[in-house]
Amino acid sequence: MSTEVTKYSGDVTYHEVNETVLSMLEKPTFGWYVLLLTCICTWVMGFGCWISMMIYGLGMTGLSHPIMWGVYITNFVFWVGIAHSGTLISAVLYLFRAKFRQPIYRLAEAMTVFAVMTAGLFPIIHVGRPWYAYWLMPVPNERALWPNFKSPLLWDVFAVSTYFTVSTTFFIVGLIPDIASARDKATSKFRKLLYGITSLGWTGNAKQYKNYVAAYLIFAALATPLVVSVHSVVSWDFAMSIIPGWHATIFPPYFVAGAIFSGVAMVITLVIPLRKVFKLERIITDFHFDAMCKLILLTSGVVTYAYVTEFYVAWFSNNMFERYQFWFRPFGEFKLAFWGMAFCNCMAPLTLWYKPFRTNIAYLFVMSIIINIGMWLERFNIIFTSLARDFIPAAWGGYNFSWIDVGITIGAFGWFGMWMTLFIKFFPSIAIVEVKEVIEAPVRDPHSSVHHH
Amino acid sequence: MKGQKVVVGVFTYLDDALKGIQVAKDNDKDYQVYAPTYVPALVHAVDSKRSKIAMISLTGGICGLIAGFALAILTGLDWPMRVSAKNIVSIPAYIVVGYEWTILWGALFTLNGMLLLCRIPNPFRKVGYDPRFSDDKYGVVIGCEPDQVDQIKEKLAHTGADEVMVKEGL
Amino acid sequence: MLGLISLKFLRNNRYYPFAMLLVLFCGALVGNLSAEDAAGYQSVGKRAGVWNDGQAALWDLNIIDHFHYFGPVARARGHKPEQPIKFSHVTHVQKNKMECQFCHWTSAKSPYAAIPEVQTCMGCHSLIGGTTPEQQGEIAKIKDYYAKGEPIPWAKVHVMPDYVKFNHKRHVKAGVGCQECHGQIQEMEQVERVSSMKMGWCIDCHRERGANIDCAVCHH
Amino acid sequence: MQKKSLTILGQNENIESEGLSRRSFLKVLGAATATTAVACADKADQIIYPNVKGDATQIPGVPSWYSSTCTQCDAGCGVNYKTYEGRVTIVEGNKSHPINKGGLCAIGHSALQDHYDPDRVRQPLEKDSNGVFQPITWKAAYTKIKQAMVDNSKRAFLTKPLNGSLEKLVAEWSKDVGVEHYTYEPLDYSQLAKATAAVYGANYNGVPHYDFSKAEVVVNFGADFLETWISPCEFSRDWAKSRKSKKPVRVFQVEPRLSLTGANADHHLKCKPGTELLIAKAILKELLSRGKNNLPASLLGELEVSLAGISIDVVAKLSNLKIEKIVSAAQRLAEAKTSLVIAGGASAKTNNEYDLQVVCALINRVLGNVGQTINLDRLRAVKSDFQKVKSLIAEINDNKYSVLFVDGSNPLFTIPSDYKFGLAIKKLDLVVSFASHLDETTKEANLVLPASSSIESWGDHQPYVGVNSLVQPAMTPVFDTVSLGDMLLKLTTNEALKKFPEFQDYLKAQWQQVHASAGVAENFETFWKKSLERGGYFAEQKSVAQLGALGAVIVTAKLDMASFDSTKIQQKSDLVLLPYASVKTFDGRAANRPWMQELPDPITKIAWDTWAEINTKTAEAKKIKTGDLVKISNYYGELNVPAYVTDHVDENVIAVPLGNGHSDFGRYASSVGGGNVYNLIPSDKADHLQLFTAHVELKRALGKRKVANTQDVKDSDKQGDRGIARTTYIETKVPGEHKENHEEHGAHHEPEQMYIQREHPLYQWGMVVDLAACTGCSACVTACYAENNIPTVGRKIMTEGREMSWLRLERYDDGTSEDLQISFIPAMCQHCQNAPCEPVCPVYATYHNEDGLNVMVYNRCVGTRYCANNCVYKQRRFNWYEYELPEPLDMQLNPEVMKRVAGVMEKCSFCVHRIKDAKDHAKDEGRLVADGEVQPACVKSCPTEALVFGDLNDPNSRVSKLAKHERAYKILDHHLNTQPSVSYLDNLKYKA
Repeated sequence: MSTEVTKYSGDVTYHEVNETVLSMLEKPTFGWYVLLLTCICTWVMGFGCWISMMIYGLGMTGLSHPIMWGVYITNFVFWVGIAHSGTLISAVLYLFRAKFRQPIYRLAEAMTVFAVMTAGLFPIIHVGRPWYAYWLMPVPNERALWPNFKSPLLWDVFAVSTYFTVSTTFFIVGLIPDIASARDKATSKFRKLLYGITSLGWTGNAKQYKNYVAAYLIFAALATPLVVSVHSVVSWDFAMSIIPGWHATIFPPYFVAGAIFSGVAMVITLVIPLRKVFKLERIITDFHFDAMCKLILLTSGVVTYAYVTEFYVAWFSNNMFERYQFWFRPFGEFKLAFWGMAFCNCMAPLTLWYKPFRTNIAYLFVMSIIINIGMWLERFNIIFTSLARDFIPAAWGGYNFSWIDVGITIGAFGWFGMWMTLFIKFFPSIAIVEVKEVIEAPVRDPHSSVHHH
Repeated sequence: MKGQKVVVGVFTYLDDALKGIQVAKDNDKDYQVYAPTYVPALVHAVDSKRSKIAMISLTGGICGLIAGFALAILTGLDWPMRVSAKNIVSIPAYIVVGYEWTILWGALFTLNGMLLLCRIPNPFRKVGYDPRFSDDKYGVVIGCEPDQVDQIKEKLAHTGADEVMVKEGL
Repeated sequence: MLGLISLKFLRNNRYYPFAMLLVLFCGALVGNLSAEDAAGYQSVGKRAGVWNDGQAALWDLNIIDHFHYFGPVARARGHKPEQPIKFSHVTHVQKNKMECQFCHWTSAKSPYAAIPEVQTCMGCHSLIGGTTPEQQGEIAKIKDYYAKGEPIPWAKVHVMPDYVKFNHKRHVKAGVGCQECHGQIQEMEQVERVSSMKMGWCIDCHRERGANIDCAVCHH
Repeated sequence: MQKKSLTILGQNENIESEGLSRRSFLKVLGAATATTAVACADKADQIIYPNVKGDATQIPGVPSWYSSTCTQCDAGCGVNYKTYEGRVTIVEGNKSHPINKGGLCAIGHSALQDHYDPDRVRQPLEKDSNGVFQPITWKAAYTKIKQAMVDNSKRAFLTKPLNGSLEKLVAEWSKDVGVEHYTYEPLDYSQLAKATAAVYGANYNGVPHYDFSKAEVVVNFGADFLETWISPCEFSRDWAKSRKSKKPVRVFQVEPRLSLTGANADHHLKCKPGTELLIAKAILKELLSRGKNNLPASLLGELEVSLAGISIDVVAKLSNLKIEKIVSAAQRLAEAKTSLVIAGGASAKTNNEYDLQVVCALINRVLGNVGQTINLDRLRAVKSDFQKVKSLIAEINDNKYSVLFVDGSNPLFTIPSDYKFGLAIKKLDLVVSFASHLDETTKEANLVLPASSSIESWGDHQPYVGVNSLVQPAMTPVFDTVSLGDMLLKLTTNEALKKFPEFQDYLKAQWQQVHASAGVAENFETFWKKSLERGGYFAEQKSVAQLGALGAVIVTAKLDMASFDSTKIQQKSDLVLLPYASVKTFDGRAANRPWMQELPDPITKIAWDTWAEINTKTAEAKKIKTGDLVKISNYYGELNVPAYVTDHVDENVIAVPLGNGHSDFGRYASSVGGGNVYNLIPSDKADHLQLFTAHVELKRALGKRKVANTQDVKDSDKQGDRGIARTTYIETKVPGEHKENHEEHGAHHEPEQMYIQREHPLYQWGMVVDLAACTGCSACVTACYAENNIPTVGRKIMTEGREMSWLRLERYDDGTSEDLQISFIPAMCQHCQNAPCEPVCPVYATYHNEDGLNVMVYNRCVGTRYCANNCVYKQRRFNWYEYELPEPLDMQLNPEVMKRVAGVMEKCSFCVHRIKDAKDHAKDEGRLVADGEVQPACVKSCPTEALVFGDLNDPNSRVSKLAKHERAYKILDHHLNTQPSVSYLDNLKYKA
């Protein structure tokens, strides 16, 4: 085996991959149950907060005039952002033939799907009358009323629902051959049935592979512009408005870069414990972390550039409202969020230029959490500061801290965690077939030219 | 697969499996090849034609584009309401919907096309399938009449198969 | 036998696309409704008090939309509450040829077409006592209410949510007949709600007649 | 999902009723009586109660209007009540009334909440032996009173100043049953009346009528004539008439704090407290030296002597004013053709108020203002007599009285405790209260006979000669109450009075005289009916009165240096408490009205609280910051209120608004603590209540209070270069011609449009707000609350920034304490043509209609709140909670406007229901809506007609003409191209 291949996937054989990955699906441990229960309790708590909010009204949140969007939209953007790197790693890197993606992409995709499922809750939690949130869908109704397709929020509905559908499809399609592997190794009745149904009768014959791979490429090709568009559309929720600090053309690329930035960090956060618990060191190697760190460095640079540009534009435009807004961000009521963001997103990642840090797993784990906090603060910073100080000084206001906001925010992590926990125990979290793909196929005659067809 | 019986060859090595395919081709038999992963050489040996899936996706994409714009425009015209000074049919604003639906429909068509072309979901195991094929073995399954079984079996064994089995065909 | 054929059909790779089409077709058949089905569907809706009238129901897939209204039956077509006095429009309008606006005198003057005052009833019934014992009994009730100075607690037939501001006067002045909304009221022994009076129903008529469909006309 | 609702605050939770469900009140047609509607909550949705007996003039669903007179203060403004099915939903000014001519102040609008107050006494009460009030019957109550009246003990009747027929009846009744009548008002004008008589002639013992529209220069020593002083609606109107003209009146305001009137003045002279008299004298001296000496020679000589000690240098030093400012005031007065010098308000209520009023009257006399800006024909009588009230208290304390009758004026709250009225009232055998609330005074009563509100009673009001205003009931009493007049007629023994079965008959008998003196051809019944329709009988003005000769009276006025030694308070440590009447609670009578509590004070923007305005330097010395609780105390009492640190009060002044700190009165009033300011006022020998209280201590108390202040965010009162509320400074001799940086104002700025602008086929509604006429009185805010069923949210929710007001009165303070630049701007939804809120709504809940309105459909709203984010003017309000009104406050709700549920957005609709109503009428008559036919509540309420509404499509309408005015601009339009339908006209002010 060539050293290059080893670099990508470790020194493993087909069988070892199969064994290692499928061993993750073995009988759950006590620790797994504790984790699952913790996650469930967390989101049930969050759900309780939401119920009380529905009963008493949105006054339970910290929102107020004029900060009409707050923690929920922050969370929404944060989770959509998290979702992005999954599709990025699976689709964009697929198109670029970046071979470090194989062992991590499944987890990243699962993260995408569950993060979108989490993100999708927030607009519903956020609206004043969630039971009418379906009015945003173009559902035929007796009132002959339709939604307004000129609204960025409706674009959002379409973008996020499309994103959810496509990324879920992509995710499930990728899972099919691996579930077939799991099916063939399954022992319990339940699992046999589960995998029997979900593998859709996949056998892995050559014709299936031909069409499957072709379709997969198209999915990747479709998902790539989608990644860019979804966060662009999310950014247009802000950029299409007239509010100083939001009304900016830089938002789409800025948001997309930020999304990748936070998403990769989240992947690292998830992969590190998984690798440790399931002893996947041979499949997920230092090489993969190194590659992801480089991606973080790149996107951190882009995001920092965007921050600086915002300030520059505000100064250069000579617009008093913009200028005030960008004075307010670092020195106003929410300055902690700004400086926290600047530290977490711009300064802390700079340490990754030093190579030993990039392969220090403990350091990376801490760093990835710092980045996640930083990216949450970024969204907080954009949403809160712009709304708090816009055109009419007499209408300026602040935000009231609320435990309901905190509860729902934490609950979302429980919701996400529950799906992730269930997923790693029931479905292969590492793409068996695709990892095998980057292992050179075993040949009897090493001089045979099969690989050069 | 034509034939009442199938001969299943289980291979560890890729080059052996390719030889097994050659056996089927030489004897002009219907055959099926299973692999633990996507191996371009193997797939190419079986079927060198390009997949038709791209056309399906394209169709879906175009349908989605039209449907997206149509949805936005027609619902807008159904009850024309002015917002701000924007036109009732405001094409720049509708690009997003058209774009998203292009991708959505493209993806859904691709999914259905793939399922169709891969012949899944299919509740029935394919003939001659062996669980090892999803692990680390290649499988070449050749359909034949009962009287040809021995001949094929012997030829497969010569290619270096780990094991050669005979199973019932369709 | 059919099952066996389809099994064979499914197992064969070549026919797979056709098999899938068959499934889709069957699904479409199940999903669509014939005309008779649609009629039944409507009557179900009417019974449950949720559906609209006319064409709207056929394409009204928006079941969730109606969850809100499952509660108050009073907002449904076919709502026919028991009245404190068995007032008959047949007797008054058909037999005695009374004009609607004789009693409902505010219908062309006010946004509300109010129920006539007890005094209005007494205007005639202080002289007319009824012919049958049943009639006499009901008329006696009116006299009783009047004597006590109590209003008659009429059960509301056409209940509107408070976010709709319906202007009765404008409709009467525009020449909309009573029957167009209230049905053949002159033939009703007991008044029944025959129109859903839901927004789509209003809008249909407004569009047909070229009336204003600005939201602020009814919602403010 | 059903929302739980929050009841607007209330300490007496148990009083909260289940409430009328929000739908039930709306569709109850022709309810026989108002109480029937309240009876069943849930079923009301399903049952219609028709009237038992019809009335062809009362069409269910069609409002009826009644003309009447506002009785909230003694100004006597005419009002119209709009009633739906027998319940009043809004009070508006009477356009044909000579006093207010259509406008009405905030307190006038809030009369409804006094009328529908859930804390009103609902039936006669008697205190049992345990001191608990128990309901009794009217008959029993009358019997008890009659029993108490038979002995020979002394009885007194203490009321607020009464007017018209009721005053006459009380006089007759008192004489008849042997009761002495005393009249008390805390904020009286007795010194002004005395001075008027002294300077203008003994015949003129009263408050003259001032005409601000005719004056070129006004020098005002603290009189808050745009807020509460004498007749604010009338004065505001006259003032605004002049402000809008080519030659606006120039106002010098001399006062130690910044009142709303001061904020509207051109020159605010922040003097040391109590130095007004010195300044007035200095001005008088200056005027005399400039040859304005139209006085008898003898008096001139006398004046020369007494003013000898006055030098402008000394006065300027003592009053902490620049010499130029005083000289400038005098110079402007001397140069002006007509002018006016007045004094009043809280800061004048010192022990030298009489002297100050005399000097002011003298200045007016030397300037020849009498007959020009001062009309002595329209004299308002001053009825309160504090001296008599003090003697009454003393006599009660000497056990000379056994029975006291009190009306609803709550003297126990407004008479400072040092006068010992609290002790006195406990010594009486029987205290009978005719109050409608269980306020501080009524709590001490043995018998409570609840009087009907003025909306339920007959009466009349004669503010001055020629104005005979009628009070007529607009609905049946909400509770089991009887009007005061009727009660007195029931309690009389006089045969002459007994022949009147009801007060209405007595009133009519009195009006026979008005009919006779009017000398009209029609008979009395026709005259009576016409008067009821008009709101009264208003005669033409009589001939001009003759100035009296200046006699000996003048000499009694001490014209030497002020008896009030202002040098004493020059020391930094000596602080003066300055309680003042605010437009929110006046003297305390409006404290239990949620609208009034929720209304942000125009100057401080504080709601639901009492506060202490403290100078920045004083506060710094004591380490007090805005929001800190401070303890203000003297020997007599203490206040614990949050501080409001500002440059606009003098260093030696702590200004506290009157009216809050009720221990009883009602749930809303008693929820605002802090203490009663009146109780800090020491007793005095003077014949009027002196609010001005020297020598108080100020300490920082423990803790902070989160004050409900709508503009408390740092820098939110500075508009900087944003150009929101604009002012044109008149610098040249001909005002209005010169415009400063006209281009920058962007008045007729028409940016190039990217989109095709919408055509408005029939109407395009628009509004113009003339900032030169806007005083910031906030009447429009309250009118909007009343008209549009806007919930009041209470203090806590307001501190969270969730007030629901659709109309925000923005106050900007861009100047310094020296160079005052206060601007007020009433801001409502601007109904932009290029509205940023509309395209962002995903469900078309807000859109633009054919009439150019930005429509908000509440029931379509999902609550994404994007519109509010994108609203440039931040005019959208979100229903964070659902607010329920305690019964019977919900009877005030306007059936034309739906009540919004929690989770939806709401905003100003330009009163779209009124537009719909006007169109409806126009359609009936086959014509288009005429100009001025539609008036949203805010426009209707404006006492100064600063707001004008109409059709911009019609080139001849008032609004489209004003929108093209040279002062017109649209807020932020040149920045953002929002194309608002609301134009503003620059404020006009004199720079120097």
